[in-house]
Amino acid sequence: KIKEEDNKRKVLATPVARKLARDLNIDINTIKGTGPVGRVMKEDIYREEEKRNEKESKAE
Amino acid sequence: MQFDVIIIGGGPGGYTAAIYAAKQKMKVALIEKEKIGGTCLNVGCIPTKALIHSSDLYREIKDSDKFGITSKDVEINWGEIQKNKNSIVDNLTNGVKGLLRQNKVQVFEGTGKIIGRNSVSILNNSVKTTIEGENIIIASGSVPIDIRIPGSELEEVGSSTKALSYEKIPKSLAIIGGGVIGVEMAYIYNTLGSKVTILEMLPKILGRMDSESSNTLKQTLESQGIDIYTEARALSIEKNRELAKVKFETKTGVQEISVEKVLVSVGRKPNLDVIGKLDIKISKKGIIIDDYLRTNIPNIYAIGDVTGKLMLAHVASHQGITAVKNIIGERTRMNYNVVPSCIYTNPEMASVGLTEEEAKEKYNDEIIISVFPFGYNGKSMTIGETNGFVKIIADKKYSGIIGVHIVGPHATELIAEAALAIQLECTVEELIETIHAHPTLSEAILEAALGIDDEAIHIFKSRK
Amino acid sequence: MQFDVIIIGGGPGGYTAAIYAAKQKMKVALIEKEKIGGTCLNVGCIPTKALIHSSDLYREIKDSDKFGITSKDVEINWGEIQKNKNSIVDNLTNGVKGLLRQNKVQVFEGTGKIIGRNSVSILNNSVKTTIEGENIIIASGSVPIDIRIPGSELEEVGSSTKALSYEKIPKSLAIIGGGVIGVEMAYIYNTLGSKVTILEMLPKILGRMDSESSNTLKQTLESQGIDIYTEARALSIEKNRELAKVKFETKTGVQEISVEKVLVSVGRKPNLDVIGKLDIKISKKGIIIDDYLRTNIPNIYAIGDVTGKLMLAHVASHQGITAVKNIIGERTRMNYNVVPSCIYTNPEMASVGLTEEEAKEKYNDEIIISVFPFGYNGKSMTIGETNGFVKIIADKKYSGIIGVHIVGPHATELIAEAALAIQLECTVEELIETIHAHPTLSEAILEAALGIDDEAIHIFKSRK
Ligand SMILES: Cc1cc2nc3c(=O)[nH]c(=O)nc-3n(C[C@H](O)[C@H](O)[C@H](O)COP(=O)(O)OP(=O)(O)OC[C@H]3O[C@@H](n4cnc5c(N)ncnc54)[C@H](O)[C@@H]3O)c2cc1C
Ligand SMILES: Cc1cc2nc3c(=O)[nH]c(=O)nc-3n(C[C@H](O)[C@H](O)[C@H](O)COP(=O)(O)OP(=O)(O)OC[C@H]3O[C@@H](n4cnc5c(N)ncnc54)[C@H](O)[C@@H]3O)c2cc1C
Repeated sequence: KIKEEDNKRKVLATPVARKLARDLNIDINTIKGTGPVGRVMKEDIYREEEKRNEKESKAE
Repeated sequence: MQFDVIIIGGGPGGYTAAIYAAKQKMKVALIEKEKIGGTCLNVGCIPTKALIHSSDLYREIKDSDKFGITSKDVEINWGEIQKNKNSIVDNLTNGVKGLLRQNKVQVFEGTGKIIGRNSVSILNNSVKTTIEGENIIIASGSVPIDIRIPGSELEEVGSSTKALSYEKIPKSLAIIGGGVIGVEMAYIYNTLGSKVTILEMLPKILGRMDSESSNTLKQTLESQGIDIYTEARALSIEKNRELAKVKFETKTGVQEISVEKVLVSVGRKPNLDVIGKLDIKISKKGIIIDDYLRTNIPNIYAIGDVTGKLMLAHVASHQGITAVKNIIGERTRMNYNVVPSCIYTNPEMASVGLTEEEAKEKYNDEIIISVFPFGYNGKSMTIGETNGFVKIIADKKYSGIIGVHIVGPHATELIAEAALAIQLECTVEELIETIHAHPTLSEAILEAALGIDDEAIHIFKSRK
Repeated sequence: MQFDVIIIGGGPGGYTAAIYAAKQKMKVALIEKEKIGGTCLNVGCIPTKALIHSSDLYREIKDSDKFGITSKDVEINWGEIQKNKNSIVDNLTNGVKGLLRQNKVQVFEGTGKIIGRNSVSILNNSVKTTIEGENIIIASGSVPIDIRIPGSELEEVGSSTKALSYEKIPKSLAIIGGGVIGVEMAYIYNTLGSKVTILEMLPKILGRMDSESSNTLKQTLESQGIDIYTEARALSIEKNRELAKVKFETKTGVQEISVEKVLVSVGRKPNLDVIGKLDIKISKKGIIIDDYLRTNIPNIYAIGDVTGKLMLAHVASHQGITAVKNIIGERTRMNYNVVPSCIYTNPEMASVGLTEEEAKEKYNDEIIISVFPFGYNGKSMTIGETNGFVKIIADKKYSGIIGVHIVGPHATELIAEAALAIQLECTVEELIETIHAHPTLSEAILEAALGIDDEAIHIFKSRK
């Protein structure tokens, strides 16, 4: 039950990071934040995008 | 339709909505029966703060010797204080009138009444006009509640509006009602030399506020010379030669005081005449609205004091902007959980989020509290204002900040950071990671945050 | 090992690190050769702000008539101003000494020198002690840079330390160097009656600050009577009877002024003696550290002015806490992007994040700027301080707030909200959704945010 509650708490992310994630089609819930207490910062989204781009270029 | 939106009432709710709507390219009518600016600019927030500034100055000047600035014959010129207050009010209301003009808001003088879903009649000196609008926003505000006790009709008795413009500083003043307005008025007149007595019906002044904070403020005000009676019910007022004799009952029995003036500040009630015969739902508090500021009639909105939510100017103006956003289809919900509330006494007091009592209940005691006193803050010491504290309440599980209460210098400005913190669901850790400039009063917020984990620097053990 | 950590230097960097480390249950040694509290408490932040408070009071009292408070014979008692300043400094430094004691930090008086990776020698009146520690934090701070021009050794010439304690208020004062310290000193002495001249080598005073902001401040200071020469190089100082004649060169040629005192505030340099013979890497600015505050020797950290990053007390203390966190294994990076910087003149000035110039460059002109003047803010009007503005810089794409610059009343407190906004990557929309109390100065921040989309309420068109 406790676990369920934990999951209910929406991921802590900065406002800019949220917008950025929406824009880049990244599911913010899958990102591990590097801000204090794990808040997802814009840098984290940029990093994720880079990772994704790398993967894509490899796939090609 | 003549107008996209008709707004009834030109207070901070109404004029903000009008200007904001005009900036969204709407055709806007604004109806005001008395003075543009409403309670807030004319007989509320602004004039009180002007009087408070003069009071603060007087206190500071009398106290300036210890900072090496001496002066003689420090005197209060009540006429000048009033003139200054009035000219600030005029400047501001003229400014708002100018803005309405520049934004091409059509302003109607007169009393508005809704006569149909899209029609409002305006009565001005027995001339009646009717205008039509797609939407209507009711922003008719509130008026002081009278008390019904014998003698309340006496010349010496009056509301805050009267008290803002007493012909002279009363030697003695009884204030019935220890809410924000009563307490600010008490601070003003006590500082300027009146003997002030507050009579509050409830067990504490400033009812809804965090108890520790309001207690601290109460004690300070008492130490400044204000007499405060709680659980005190005013029974009657009688003429007693030049004075008014106020009888009141406390737990210990009936007492009386004789004073030059009696200020009644027991609350405000919504201005509902505007509704006319339309079937708009109301409660005891005011017009009933949903989170989108809509009344039960979909194209009629209500904002500000008339909705009886939180009777604060910044709530009215925020509701005004939110109502317009909803009218233009930007669905936006009004959230009342993060509303700062301020008291401009000395020390000041400001709160946002949950009080300790509310937090305990809502979080089942799963909260952490940390208090940092301004006495340990460097900037406080340099300005000689070391009274008060910052109190942060966080939830235990995520250390999210859920309440901040400040008693102390510039509390009313410091609260802005706290409001943003709660709005952004900031955690204690993030507040700590945010560098606070030295030397500032805002460092007390940082230290209170550090205190949550017992890591405040400038105090050995934080009260928790 | 005797100690978990040895800290050299008892300024805001060192003492904060010491107390924080002690609260983490570490065994801590703190070495100080002069006075606990360092530059900041003894001859920096605190004493300047005490003098500024007295100056502010003098200005306010002279101006209080218009608020209806009159007084006669307003006088400056320099002796009392100094006494008050010194007693505030004593209170604060004694407070810190008490905290060190309560937290069981072992304080050593004397000059520390690192003699090995784990060893520090302490020299006190020719007695030498050596102590050993697992980790070392260098927090030895900085000292004023001298200028090398003829006459700089004269009695009349000195640093800010001297200027904090002039035996009397000089009739005239030349300040070489228009950085924060020079400008604050100029404000103090000009307000207290000196004829003040600032000579700045660069094309603008307050070099790193947002240009629009520093220009506004410059103009205000000039209107208060301060003479400011930019692109002005001091050439020499000569004794001229009771005065010092300062020769300086500007674009228009060589000029000279004769003044009672000359204050040299051209910057500060790191105290590097402490390194001894150890191979600790330094640059021109100071000890080189990584984001975790480590020098090239893994168990030796450096914090504060000696690292030459941003010479500010709150940077030093934040570095101190961060260094300790890293020592105990809580890997935490120091971030210098969100550091508020403050100038306590009247109007005050405070900045955080990118300046307009930096933002333009970093974001390739993809930024939006909005400026809201305090002249349109209700609270400013009630306190009679309508000079200045709030400027918000946001990135165009996500409207994230990236820089805030405030010139105006209580700017140094208002900046706290802005710092939190940038730290939490807040967008303009979220700042707007945050209700700001009325009437407060912080509403100017809200209005500047509204101005980003041309939706400020109390101004017709925001400067953008
Ligand atoms: C002494 C005092 C001090 C205060 N201090 C503060 C403070 O510091 N901070 C704060 O946030 N709040 C303060 N308040 C409260 C604040 O003034 C109100 O919350 C605020 O004014 C509400 O705004 P409003 O627009 O809803 O209504 P109002 O300001 O009351 O404006 C309503 C307007 O509508 C007009 N009107 C009413 N009916 C009609 C009609 N039928 N036709 C045309 N016009 C009509 C009225 O004439 C009035 O001008 C104070 C109040 C008082 C009395
Ligand atoms: C006039 C003035 C006004 C200022 N105002 C502000 C302001 O308003 N806000 C702000 O943020 N900053 C201000 N500053 C800057 C601020 O004072 C410094 O940034 C801050 O003091 C740096 O802290 P620190 O701990 O690194 O060094 P310091 O405060 O310089 O402390 C270093 C300490 O180390 C001691 N020490 C040095 N070497 C040794 C050794 N070998 N052994 C033992 N002890 C040693 C020194 O005696 C000193 O006490 C001001 C500075 C000045 C001069």
